[in-house]
Amino acid sequence: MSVSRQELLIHTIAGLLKDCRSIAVGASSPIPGAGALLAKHRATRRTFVTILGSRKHNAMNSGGVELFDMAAQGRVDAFFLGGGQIDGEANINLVGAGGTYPQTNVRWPGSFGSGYLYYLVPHVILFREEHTRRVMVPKVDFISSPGPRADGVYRPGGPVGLLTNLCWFSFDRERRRFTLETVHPGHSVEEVRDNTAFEFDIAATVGPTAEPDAQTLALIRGPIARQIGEAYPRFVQQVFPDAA
Amino acid sequence: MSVSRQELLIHTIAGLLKDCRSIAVGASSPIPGAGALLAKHRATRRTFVTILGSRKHNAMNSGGVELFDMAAQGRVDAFFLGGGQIDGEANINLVGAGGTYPQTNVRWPGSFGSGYLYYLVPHVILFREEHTRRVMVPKVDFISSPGPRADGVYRPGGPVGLLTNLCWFSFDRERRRFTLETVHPGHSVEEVRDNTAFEFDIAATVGPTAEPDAQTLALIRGPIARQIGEAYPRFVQQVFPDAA
Amino acid sequence: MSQDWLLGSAEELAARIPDGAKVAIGVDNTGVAMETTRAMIRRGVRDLHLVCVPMAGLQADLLIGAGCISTLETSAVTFGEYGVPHRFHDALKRGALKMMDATCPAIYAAMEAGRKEIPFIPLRGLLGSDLVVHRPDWKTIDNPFAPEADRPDPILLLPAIRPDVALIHAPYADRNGNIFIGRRRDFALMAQASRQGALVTVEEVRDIDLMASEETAAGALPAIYVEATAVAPRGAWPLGLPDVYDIDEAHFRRYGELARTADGFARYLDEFVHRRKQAAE
Amino acid sequence: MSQDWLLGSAEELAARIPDGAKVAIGVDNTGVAMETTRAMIRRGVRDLHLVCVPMAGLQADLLIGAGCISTLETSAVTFGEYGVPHRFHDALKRGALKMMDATCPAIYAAMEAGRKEIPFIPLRGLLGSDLVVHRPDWKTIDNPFAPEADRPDPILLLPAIRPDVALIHAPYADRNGNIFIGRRRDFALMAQASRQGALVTVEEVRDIDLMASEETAAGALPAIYVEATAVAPRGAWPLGLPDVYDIDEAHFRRYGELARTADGFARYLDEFVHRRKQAAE
Repeated sequence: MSVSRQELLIHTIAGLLKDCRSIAVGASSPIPGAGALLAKHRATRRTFVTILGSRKHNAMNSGGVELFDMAAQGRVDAFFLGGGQIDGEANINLVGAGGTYPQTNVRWPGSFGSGYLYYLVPHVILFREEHTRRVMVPKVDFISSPGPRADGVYRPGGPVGLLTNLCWFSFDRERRRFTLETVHPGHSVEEVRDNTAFEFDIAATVGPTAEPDAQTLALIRGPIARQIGEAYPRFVQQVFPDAA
Repeated sequence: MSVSRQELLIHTIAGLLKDCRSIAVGASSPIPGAGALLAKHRATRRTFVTILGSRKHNAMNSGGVELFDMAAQGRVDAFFLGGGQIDGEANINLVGAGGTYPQTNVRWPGSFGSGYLYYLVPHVILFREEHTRRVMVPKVDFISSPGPRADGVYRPGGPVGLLTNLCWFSFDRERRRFTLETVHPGHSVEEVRDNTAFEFDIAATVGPTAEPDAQTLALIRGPIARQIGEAYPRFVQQVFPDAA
Repeated sequence: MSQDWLLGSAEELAARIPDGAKVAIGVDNTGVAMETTRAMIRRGVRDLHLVCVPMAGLQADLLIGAGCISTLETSAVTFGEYGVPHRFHDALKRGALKMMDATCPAIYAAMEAGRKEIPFIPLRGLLGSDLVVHRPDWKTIDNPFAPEADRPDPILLLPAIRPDVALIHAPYADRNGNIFIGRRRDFALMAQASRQGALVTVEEVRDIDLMASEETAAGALPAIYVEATAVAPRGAWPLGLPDVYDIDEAHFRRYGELARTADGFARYLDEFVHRRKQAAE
Repeated sequence: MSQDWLLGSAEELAARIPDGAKVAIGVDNTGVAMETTRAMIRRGVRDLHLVCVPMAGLQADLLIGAGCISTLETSAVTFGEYGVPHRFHDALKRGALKMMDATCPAIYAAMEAGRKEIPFIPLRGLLGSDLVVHRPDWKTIDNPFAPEADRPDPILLLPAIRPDVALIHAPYADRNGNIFIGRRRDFALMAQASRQGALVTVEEVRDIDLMASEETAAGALPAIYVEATAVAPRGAWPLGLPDVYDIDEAHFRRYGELARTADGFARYLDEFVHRRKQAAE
């Protein structure tokens, strides 16, 4: 049974979320959302999943500020952030590239909640599907949110690693460096190296990213696809047409 | 037609509230509540009355903090405060008297919202029925909230005057002094002086406090009494048995 | 759906409150967890820091009289028309209580700061009040955003309050553990600001989902803020629960009479608090 | 009951927004006042400071393209899957916009400070972000409540945001001018923090009283925060209104195509914004 890229990512994310009791997923994030729902499905204790844009998967009722207050209270264990650029110290840029701010050559939407949640949520998973030297840069042009650093700033949270279309890097907050842990089936360490413009370490044994078993695949393609379809109908139509 | 003490006070309060668009009334305040409802009844434009303890007369829905935030926003034009002690500089004490704080000889409930609303609400009406030297003291034993003073503190609000069972004093925020303006029918300037232990000025002409006309009395005894009965059934039973 | 949040009784809720905890309670007659309060007294909890949001009445007087409280943070203690809180007055006079007198909006603002996990929050008012003199935990600074640089603008900073738990009694929980609170948003603030969350008693559990529609979601306390819930019919008694039952006025007055003296209060405890424990033994 | 709060049209609401005003708007598809937005463009309002709570999309792009905005305070401008906000990008490149990039919780916290009329509020996070470099209105201090006196605890202070008005579109108003917002509490925050209050369009006015029961009161924006209201059926179009109608996807995409160029945008305005004005003249 062949496993799609999306299915592999959903499965990988669910594994990363295994011990999280409360998971929040930002806008435009169908794969993290599906991963969170899969983690919840497997959890033995009550797990809260809040998917922005979903009404059903929403633990909140006090307006947009509530997610941020919940994170500050310690009630969000995991969140996802991306970046138009990500560098080797896990700084992320969601604002723009080139030129001189604010007149950047490229302008992305903006920093959203990154300048806050990145400091406070214990398990931030950096998730960016595109894995190219354009995205994985030596130094971001604009720091929407800085990676962990020893600057005395209150920072109970931070990144656990970076998941892309090619691989999974863990992140060491003390050493401020990514380590390549697994490479997705069909890709190679060389390919990761060629497409990453920042320096990173390589684990002693870099295995292939584990694929979901048949039972998990059936779960993803059935109930999980249907659940995420409430907030992301278009995604499900394209990726899981049988569940749409 | 004889006018009761409560009717006179309700009528006087309604007059003081004439130009207020938003009036809030704290706990245990049936007479101010009735005065506010009378002012609203007579207003030509939309008037908001919030009576703590009433569900019907309540412009709010966000919890107890909302009254205070509304006041800070400039959305409360008038409020009522009392005091176990009130002195000639309009300092008020709702905490206790005698002894050494916190082991005072007498303990009252506490400062409630006075330490905030007194600074922010433009028309604070000090309302205390008991007019004795025990209450109207030269200097309060504990300042729950200070009267206006030139200390550079942000203070857009403050007291407009003091209404008691005997009289109505206005308060001059610059001079920090009360002025006796009217004495209730059946009482005298001498009586006020004998029962007030703080110094105050006396207006050039101290008239009798105006009594409500027949139409107003009918309003107070009918619809206003019935309305305030929702929050204060016992008060209405005692004072307006016909409306209970 | 796992209902691991649903405990068997108020006793089990009370067991989750360690000695020395900081406990938030609401205003009498808005939905006060009196059965949990009695369970706490039966269990003999000690040394609590009680945060009254923003003031207290019977619930606080009972806990103070039973010796559960060492610190009282409140804007007022009042029985309204039902008498005088003698156990509070007695403890105060004996010096048995660390008293933290406040004003209502200061307690709310500090709780809001706790909800945001910001270390402090500025608040207007208060300067020149003797409240400030007796609250060394509050600090006055010059507003760094004052509009005129040469004209100081003093303002008070309050440290955040993060209670350990919040105690609530509500009409019902839904099947997922969301609690109906209506517009009594103080309960949401208390639960959100608390580290463990709320310990809630309810009249009943209903097989509905409050979060399923915009209309009902707005009046819910979401389950994520609730540590645990137990069913306790008439759990606010002798206080009232809005829309469900009224205050038991005769009982409240009787309490006020008995609680005038330490002996009378002990008899009250025997009859109305410990009796249930004896019955259970 | 006087209904002096009920105006005849969105044009009358727009007339209450002076040039130079600070205007708060919400997130696309939550209940955005698009008809009021079009009326503002028809009226030719200028020099607005737009505060996006906490981000913006079509509504902001339209106002920017029409030259109504001089300052943009937001955490993001995005059309999501419906394309790219070209008018925003164009104005930014031309230097026609004072840009105040933020992060969502900073906008919320500053609005909460505005609601309390406190001059500033501290917030965690942010330090070390380039956002701070470009926001001279934010100040870093050492937390005066740091647990360890010898270990500085830097924290950011944000000045309060008090908009002049907040723009909202909602399913209905009740007979007293209370607005149904359900759990979209952002609208309450926006209205409360605003000096004048909210300017609201609704699909309809219903002859009910939202504040009459605990169930419905929780989902209301109380009338005291509403400066004025007008009925505007499908007033959020082409955006959606939760539970009432969906987004007009085809129209949104068409906007995205036309707004690529200044000419195309002008044609869009002619056809979909000014047409109504011409029809009325």
